[in-house]
Amino acid sequence: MPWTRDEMAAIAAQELNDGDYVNLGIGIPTLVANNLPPGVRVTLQSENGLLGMGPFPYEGEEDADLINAGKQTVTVLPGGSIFDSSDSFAMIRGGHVKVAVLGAMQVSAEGDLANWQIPGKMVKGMGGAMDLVAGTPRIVVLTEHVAKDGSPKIVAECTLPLTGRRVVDRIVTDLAVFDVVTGSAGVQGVQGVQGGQGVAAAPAPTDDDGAPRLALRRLAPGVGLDEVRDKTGAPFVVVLEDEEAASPPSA
Amino acid sequence: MPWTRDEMAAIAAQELNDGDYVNLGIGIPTLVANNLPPGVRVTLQSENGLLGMGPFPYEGEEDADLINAGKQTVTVLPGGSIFDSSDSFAMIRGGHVKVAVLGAMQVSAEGDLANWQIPGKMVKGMGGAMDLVAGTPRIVVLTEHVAKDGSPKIVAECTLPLTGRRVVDRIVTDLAVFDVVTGSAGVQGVQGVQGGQGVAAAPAPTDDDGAPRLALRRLAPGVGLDEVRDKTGAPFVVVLEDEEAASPPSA
Amino acid sequence: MAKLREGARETVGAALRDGAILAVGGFGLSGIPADLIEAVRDSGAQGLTVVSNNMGVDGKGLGILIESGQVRKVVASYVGENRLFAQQYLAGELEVEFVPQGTLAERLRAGGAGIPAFYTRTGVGTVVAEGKPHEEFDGQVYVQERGIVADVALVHAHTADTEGNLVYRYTARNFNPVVATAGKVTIAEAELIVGAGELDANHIVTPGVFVQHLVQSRPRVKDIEQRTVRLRPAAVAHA
Amino acid sequence: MAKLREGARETVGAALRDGAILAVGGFGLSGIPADLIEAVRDSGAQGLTVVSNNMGVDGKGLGILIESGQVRKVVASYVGENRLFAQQYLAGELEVEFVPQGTLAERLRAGGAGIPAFYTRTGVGTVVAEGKPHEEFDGQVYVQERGIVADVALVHAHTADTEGNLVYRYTARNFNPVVATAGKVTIAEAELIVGAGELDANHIVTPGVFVQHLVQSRPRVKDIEQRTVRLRPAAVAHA
Repeated sequence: MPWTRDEMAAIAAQELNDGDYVNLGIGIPTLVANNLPPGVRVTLQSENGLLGMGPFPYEGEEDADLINAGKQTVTVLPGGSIFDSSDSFAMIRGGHVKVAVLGAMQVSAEGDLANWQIPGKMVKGMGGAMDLVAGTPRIVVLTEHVAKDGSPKIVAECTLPLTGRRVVDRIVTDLAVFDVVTGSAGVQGVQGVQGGQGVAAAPAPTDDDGAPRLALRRLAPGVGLDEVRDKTGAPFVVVLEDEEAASPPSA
Repeated sequence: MPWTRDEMAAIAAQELNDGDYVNLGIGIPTLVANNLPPGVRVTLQSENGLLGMGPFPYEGEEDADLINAGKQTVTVLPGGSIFDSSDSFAMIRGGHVKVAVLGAMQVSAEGDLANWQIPGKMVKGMGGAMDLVAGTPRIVVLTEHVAKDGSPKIVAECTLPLTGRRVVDRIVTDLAVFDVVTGSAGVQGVQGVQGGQGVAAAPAPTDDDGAPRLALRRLAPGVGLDEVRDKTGAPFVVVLEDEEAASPPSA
Repeated sequence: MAKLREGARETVGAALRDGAILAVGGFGLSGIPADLIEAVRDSGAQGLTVVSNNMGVDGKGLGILIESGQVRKVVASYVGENRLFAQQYLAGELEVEFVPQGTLAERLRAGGAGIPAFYTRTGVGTVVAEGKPHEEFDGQVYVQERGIVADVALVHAHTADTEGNLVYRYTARNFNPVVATAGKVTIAEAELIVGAGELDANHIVTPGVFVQHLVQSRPRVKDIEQRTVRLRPAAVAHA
Repeated sequence: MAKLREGARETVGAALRDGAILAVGGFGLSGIPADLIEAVRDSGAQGLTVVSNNMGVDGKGLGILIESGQVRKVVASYVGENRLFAQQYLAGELEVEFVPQGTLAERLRAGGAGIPAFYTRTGVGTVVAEGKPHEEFDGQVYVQERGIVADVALVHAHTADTEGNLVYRYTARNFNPVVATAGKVTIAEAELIVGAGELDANHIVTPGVFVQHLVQSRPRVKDIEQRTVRLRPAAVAHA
């Protein structure tokens, strides 16, 4: 059974450590704020110039002068701060905001992200996404596994114009979690998983040129590797990080 | 009779228009603030992060948190503002502060300025002077005509390390006022002065390569052209801007 | 020197010429200089290049300059939902340069700060970096971006003093402070105008040196693009 | 995550290594992080590169790190009257890189803002531009300057809240905000520390994201380098 949007958000939220400064994109990423692990308090940055973004205001307390990057009315928490757009992106470009959770149209096996333009259709612009992926140390993509037409969003190479090259660190979909790993980083030791439901070791992509590659880390409960293979347009290695996610505890 | 320091400051102050934003260097330039023409109000910038600098505080009201670029205790006038050093020099580098009045060790005929270093002796550093001369649209140098050892401060070429190349627009000394002019700018028509006390037309420097050159604009009362020639280490043309300064009104 | 002017229309009209580069503050419809934008429309100036993070929506904010057909080129990071904009763009009547939001903010800051160019990682490997100089620093490749200086800059402040010092309210600040620095002529509108000395010098965001003209904005209900609210917790009954 | 730390000495000692690049706020003796500088001395860290506009005076401010011989290199715009500094410099014990004040401020801002390099007119044609890349933009020649990222940044604020948000008082602000952005680890001392929400979000100058550790500064009489005053007008006698 695929993960719900809240479950996806909760998985992405596991990335976050207490005290982190985080930027959440529009859509599913906004749900991360409501799905933080207990004891983890993060500070939300909104790139239009707000740190310490709070929940939506109570009805009647909306303020046209207090919005987030999605142009939604929001609030500012105690300890929050306001700054201008150049200071906001100084913060982002300088790597001071540690994690960004963003949506995607396409993600490639090397971690390329495309989420701002569909040529031929209307072009809306990249907003702050290019700055966020270029400057933020850790980029988590939170997206449905496939597009509305059923085509894979995780692809060998993006066909849409890029937002950034080799910028994505982790992909959380409704079916699975992938990491984009470089060389042997993160795939040491384990070359497959034991047990589970039809999950078998996959050969590592043969190109060993140091380019990043995809590693499958988690499967949604009841989702098989074959389904993920079918719906994924790029090769990946299987290196589950958490055997409990695929099989019952062995002890 | 040479001009006093206050008279020099008053001449430099004639450069200023009502509403100008101005940066005054340490030494004689600080006297400009007290010698403004009637009806001219200027806003003083101090590059350590203060616009609207006021007079020294009353005794007992000195505040270690409120100093100028010369590290003197000052005040802030109503309508003044505080900003950080990068914003301060954004203001300067961006040309928003319209006039800077600075001291000099040497000024060359082309408007090169040297005022930060004497090699062999201790080097103190340029502070904000290099930024001021590079960014400010109009640079006025206010200095004694000769150094303490009697050597000319206005020279054909600076022998001291430069603060900036071709940056000075006007030089006000105790003996005379010079403009640094380019091509025929500012020297059209007049190639000398009529009448006066031994003041005669000087030939323009022969090099016509577009390089800036010096034009004598005013002489202190009773100061002769020969004395200025003697004490000036660079050629100059004589194009007095204000005949009243050199001779009585003819009508 | 008095900076306070009587009318937005007269002030903008006097500053604007056909073909001018106009930088405008605001993010979406928040913190936009609405009166000054209307004054641009009323000026009738043609062939404008408009530098602004967004282009408003149909009939609101900078959208009214799209409607009036005065805009030749747009430099923006996100043009959102603006049907007329799309039409003019697809008809080739409108040139669009997409600039990443942070790069746009920094280009405006650089223009105001006398910095002609800087390097950023943003956009490297994407279409926005195509044709621009690249340089490697410490093993990373960066793209060179240019500062932007506008002929006229328009900003909205919450409170101004008569010296042209500006403070902003919450996220209505956004691009306004950098836009204010980037204009050869900067015109500010403010909801409240007070005397010199009534703003705390420590709290001023835009020092008056950047502002040439100041007008009082007229009262209006500010637009909200996405009105999002949460439910109030059930009221606690008091005896 | 609590940012508030107990002692300046322990906090600085834990962050500092031999050979570290240290950026320090302040202008002259105004707004310097005096407790944190003493903590650097007490840490005993050697071979430091110190980036700061000034180097204090003999025995005061950063002067105490010159006295203790912990500084290998200085990056500054003005080193003022510091005899020991001069001695060490002339004896070749101290390397000095002079950077124009505005270029220094911008290099620190750039380092903190992820900008590896930018262009400026400042210093073109002088020794500070020698050996650096030059480029022409719109007919003007500019020199390329590099961003500075410090291992540890030390700043002094007037008031902080427990989230690490900082506000400064008058010109004690100076380099502190840019230095705060340029540290891999930034340590702030503040005269007054208040709870989250006690500072107006609109007035915060350094958002807490830039500050990793915060300490309460101990009470001290601040030094004034040039005490300049004017005479009070004669008191008006009142009946």
